[in-house]
Amino acid sequence: MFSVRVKNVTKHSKDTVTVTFNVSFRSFPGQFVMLNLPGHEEIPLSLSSPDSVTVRAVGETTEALVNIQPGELLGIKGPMGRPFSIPNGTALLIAGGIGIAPLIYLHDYIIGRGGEVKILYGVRTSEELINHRRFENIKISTDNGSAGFHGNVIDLLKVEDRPDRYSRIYCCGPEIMLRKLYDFFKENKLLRKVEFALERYMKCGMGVCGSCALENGLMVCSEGPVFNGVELEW
Amino acid sequence: MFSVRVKNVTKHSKDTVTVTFNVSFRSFPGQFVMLNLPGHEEIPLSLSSPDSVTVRAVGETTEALVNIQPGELLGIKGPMGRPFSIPNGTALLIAGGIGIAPLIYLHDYIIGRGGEVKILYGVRTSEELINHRRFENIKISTDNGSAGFHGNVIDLLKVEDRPDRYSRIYCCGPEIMLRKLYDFFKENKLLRKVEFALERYMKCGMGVCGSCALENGLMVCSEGPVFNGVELEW
Amino acid sequence: MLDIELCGIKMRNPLMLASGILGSYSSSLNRIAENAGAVVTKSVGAEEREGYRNPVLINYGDGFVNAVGLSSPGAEVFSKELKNFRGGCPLIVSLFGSSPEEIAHLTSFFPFADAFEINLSCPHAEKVGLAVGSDPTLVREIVTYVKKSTSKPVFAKLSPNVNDIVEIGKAAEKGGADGVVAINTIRGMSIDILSRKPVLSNISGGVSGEAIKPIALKCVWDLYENLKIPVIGVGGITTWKDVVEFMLAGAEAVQIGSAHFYSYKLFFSLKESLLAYVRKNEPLKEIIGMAHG
Amino acid sequence: MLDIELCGIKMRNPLMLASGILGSYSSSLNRIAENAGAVVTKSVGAEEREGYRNPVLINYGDGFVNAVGLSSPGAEVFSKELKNFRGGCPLIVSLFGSSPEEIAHLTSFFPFADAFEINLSCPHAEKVGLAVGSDPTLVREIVTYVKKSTSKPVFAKLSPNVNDIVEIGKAAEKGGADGVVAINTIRGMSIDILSRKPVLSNISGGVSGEAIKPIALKCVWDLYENLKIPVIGVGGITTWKDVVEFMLAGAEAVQIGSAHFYSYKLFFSLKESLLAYVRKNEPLKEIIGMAHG
Ligand SMILES: Cc1cc2nc3c(=O)[nH]c(=O)nc-3n(C[C@H](O)[C@H](O)[C@H](O)COP(=O)(O)OP(=O)(O)OC[C@H]3O[C@@H](n4cnc5c(N)ncnc54)[C@H](O)[C@@H]3O)c2cc1C
Ligand SMILES: Cc1cc2nc3c(=O)[nH]c(=O)nc-3n(C[C@H](O)[C@H](O)[C@H](O)COP(=O)(O)OP(=O)(O)OC[C@H]3O[C@@H](n4cnc5c(N)ncnc54)[C@H](O)[C@@H]3O)c2cc1C
Ligand SMILES: Cc1cc2nc3c(=O)[nH]c(=O)nc-3n(C[C@H](O)[C@H](O)[C@H](O)COP(=O)(O)O)c2cc1C
Ligand SMILES: Cc1cc2nc3c(=O)[nH]c(=O)nc-3n(C[C@H](O)[C@H](O)[C@H](O)COP(=O)(O)O)c2cc1C
Ligand code: FES
Ligand code: FES
Repeated sequence: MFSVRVKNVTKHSKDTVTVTFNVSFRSFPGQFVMLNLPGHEEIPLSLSSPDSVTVRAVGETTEALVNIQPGELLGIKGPMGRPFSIPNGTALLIAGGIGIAPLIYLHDYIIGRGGEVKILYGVRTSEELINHRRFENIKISTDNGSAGFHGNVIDLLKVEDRPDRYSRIYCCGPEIMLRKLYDFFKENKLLRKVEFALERYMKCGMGVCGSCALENGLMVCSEGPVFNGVELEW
Repeated sequence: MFSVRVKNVTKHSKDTVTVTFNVSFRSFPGQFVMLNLPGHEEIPLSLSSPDSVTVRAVGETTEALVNIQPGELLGIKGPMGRPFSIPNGTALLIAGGIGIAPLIYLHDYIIGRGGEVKILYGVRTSEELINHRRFENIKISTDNGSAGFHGNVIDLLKVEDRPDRYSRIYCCGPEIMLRKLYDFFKENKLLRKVEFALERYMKCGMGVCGSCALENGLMVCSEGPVFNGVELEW
Repeated sequence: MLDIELCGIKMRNPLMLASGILGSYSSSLNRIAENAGAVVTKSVGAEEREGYRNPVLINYGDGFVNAVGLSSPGAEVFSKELKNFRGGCPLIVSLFGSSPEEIAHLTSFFPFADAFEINLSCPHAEKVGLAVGSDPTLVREIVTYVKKSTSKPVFAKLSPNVNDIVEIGKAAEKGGADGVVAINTIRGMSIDILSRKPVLSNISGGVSGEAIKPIALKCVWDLYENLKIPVIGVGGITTWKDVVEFMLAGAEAVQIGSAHFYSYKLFFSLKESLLAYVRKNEPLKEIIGMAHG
Repeated sequence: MLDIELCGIKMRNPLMLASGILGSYSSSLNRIAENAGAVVTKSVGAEEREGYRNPVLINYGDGFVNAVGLSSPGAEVFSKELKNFRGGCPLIVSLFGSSPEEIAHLTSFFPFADAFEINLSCPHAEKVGLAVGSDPTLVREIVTYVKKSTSKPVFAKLSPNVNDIVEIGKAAEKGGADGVVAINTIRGMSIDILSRKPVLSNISGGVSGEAIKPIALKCVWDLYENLKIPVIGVGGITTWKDVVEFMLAGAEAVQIGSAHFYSYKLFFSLKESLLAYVRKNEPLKEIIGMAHG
């Protein structure tokens, strides 16, 4: 474990911020850190860039983190975990809610290397949207129709695009959404192209305690959080 | 610690042998190993070549070692310690008794690199001589006159040679002899050219316990066993 | 050539998964069971227990300090989870509790277990851990009760945080334990010098991993010299050489925990390496205790 | 900025040489004294004692296992040796023995000592080591006797090989100890798998070095919480960060042993690094115990 200082906090909405550190990590998109705000729980958070996490308040620790001030100290373990693989053609990124966090990093990474990216980004209401104007090639869906496509991101996918045209597809969001995407891609025999960034309750974050085990025995913290569709047994 | 096997035992006299191992160590002349014959004490022994020690029976462990058989296992720590420095001209080696052991290695090392070496080798009686015929440029002294010069090696040095002609002088033998050589070289203002390989009772052999401390606080096991004349305070 | 029989349990090799490592779900146990000689589950208690808040594990270079705590879903829920265990190797259920009756009652939830291990020794759990395991009279009583509750072999897992581990081992033996497991973790902690606070949420925890190997080995050595029942060695085992070292010291089998940090193929690799060893030497069971006298 | 006062002893920094490391001769003590805050000698007893046969020290990667044993030239001879100590820093003489009277008698040989440390805790010396240090009543009595024999500060060096180090620490405090030193080495051993024999001639020894750091730190933490007298921390300290960690845990000073394996310039380097630390922070004495509550 080592400590970093908060350099900057960017507020996206009432419950979501991006916390930027004073150091940039050697890392890849899809990797996460175990972040410890002293006095609170240590929690896993995906990197949304080499020097930031983007976090949504859902409980005690994330709440505290959303209200953190520049200059404060954070304990960090990582970056760790298996990252997304790099596409060799156009990439499709499918985000649900705060699932956008690691995909921001992936997007910037691919664009920075001259690649092409399309994003489908679903949220419940337009207030949840994070900074979506920074992305060039993006389609939005909202459950309540307050912005973009009215419906969920899977419906958007079906009407908007032909997924087989992409070299690789990356999904991150609530598990219920991921499972539906899994079914959809399985049906369309595209699972091999698809990568899912999963979340599990994590205790050690080091592959030792086993609390993040998947149904097939794989560990999310040390063997994920990114898994190829064919590795999952859903 | 690791284990080696005895490959060969060459008997030089009734109490002195060279034990050759089945492995050759990356090492330099003047370095030693802590050698442990299971069931006996661990003792320090200079390497007499990259794969051997030459040992004289003076007590329990050395006694056992002189009677060891090929195939037996030995525990080894090392090679360790500061080696002799390499001369850039003709070298003079002065050995007393079993002090010849590390000088055999030094001799072969210098000759193998095209250098020139002269040896003065003093023993009590001719029976103690180890393999002296293998050296080309050697003078011998015996306390009882049974071979070579009649007298000790310091008297031999005085009559035989002008030490200032050598680029470096290396001494190994009983401490009483080393101290006399020290005085002689100090008087002749040659100490800076002279290296002494010292012995001290050693427990840990790793520079931790302090049982091998010299009068000036230097540790023979970790900072020696070879010291330049000017480092000593005799 | 690696097979052993431990208190009547046939194992294809002497390598067991230590309790608390990858042992909370059948899915991970199934995976480890493909190569292990036996697996021990995470310790389970009567009721659901939260364990400590994160952070619960530090890697300090020479080993780990953990304060996962005796987090447990409770015996009933856990027994349901373990029904998905596919039986790739014997399953040993680790139990904890604060009284002999409480612990003995737990065995009834796990009729499918091949053996039980009593965790007498968690250094950082109040009342149910070390407090229980450092009192010889209580240890003896607990073991007696648990033995009465089941016909399966019962192992007592001992702590090194005591004046004399042999005294506790003997108490377990007198209570009727079929074997002892040594050691659990050693009390320890770490402080972050920047925030100037203990790193673990629970302040202190238990040290495991390579650092504690010589300490565990000495406990195994002493227990082997003084007990008649089998000793199962655990603490810092990482390579096949460590396995051989523990067996020479007297361990009939070994457990491995922290080293899974390095690889989940550990049991496979160790098994292959040990096979190479026994091909050049005697079967493993013949070297047990050979370093003595 | 690093200076401290430990029970009336003024030290230029809180870095002390631990007993048994480079501490058998004045020549090496003089050398270490150039940069250390204080030096502690090798433990000395009444009579000459041989210690164990070689090998006496193993480096196992994460630390050391030693069974040097309480080798000692005897108090009279050692006091002559120590007369050559040049006084570069305070000199603390470490004492061992098997009875209160025996240990108390030793202080008279060292009128020039600035303080005494009682070694209550050597894990591998029969009768004079741990056997003495795990009995609170005996510990209290020893300290009482030694205190009566001298006007100099007396420190009690504690072992981690006990149920509860705080209990022993309190006994020393009640006996009148001016401070406690924690910890001595932890029982351990190593086996050579080729010769199939214990590596140390004495079979087992004591574990020291980086491996034991979290264990020592926890002992210091607990002692600081429960005693009123100063705690001196020792065990695995290698870098300046370790020094800060121990002081945050409550150590007023620290001792360093095994890390001299890495360099004899250790105290110089640590001192320089700590100076850099205090320039950016408060004086060292102000951080003592800061990680608590
Ligand atoms: C690999 C990974 C990457 C993640 N990346 C992000 C990210 O980039 N942005 C973001 O906002 N969130 C991310 N999360 C989720 C985030 O870790 C949880 O929201 C956070 O742990 C909740 O903590 P809390 O104390 O605020 O909430 P709590 O009050 O503890 O719980 C709220 C919810 O979070 C879940 N949760 C609690 N602790 C954990 C834990 N240790 N691991 C996983 N889930 C937990 C609970 O089960 C509950 O559903 C990620 C999770 C994982 C596993
Ligand atoms: C750096 C170094 C290199 C050496 N190289 C050689 C060599 O190449 N060949 C050789 O024959 N001898 C060498 N010696 C000496 C050798 O180590 C001793 O002869 C040996 O340790 C004696 O052990 P023993 O059990 O046979 O005798 P013991 O019965 O133990 O004692 C006999 C004599 O040896 C001395 N001695 C005992 N143990 C040690 C010890 N651990 N370290 C130093 N002296 C000790 C005793 O003080 C006594 O004078 C070297 C010593 C040192 C320090
Ligand atoms: C993260 C973690 C959790 C543990 N949980 C338990 C447990 O629930 N029950 C138990 O008896 N031992 C538990 N232990 C102790 C281990 O089973 C083992 O005794 C100890 O870690 C030493 O072995 P190792 O060095 O191979 O890890 C745990 C250890 C670790 C590191
Ligand atoms: C080789 C060696 C010899 C020791 N001898 C003594 C001794 O004589 N008296 C004593 O109180 N402690 C002795 N110790 C213990 C140390 O003083 C110290 O408590 C322990 O090594 C932990 O500190 P470290 O990790 O910095 O070495 C010895 C330790 C070693 C490694
Ligand atoms: S969180 Fe412990 S194994 Fe993944
Ligand atoms: S033999 Fe221990 S310091 Fe040299």
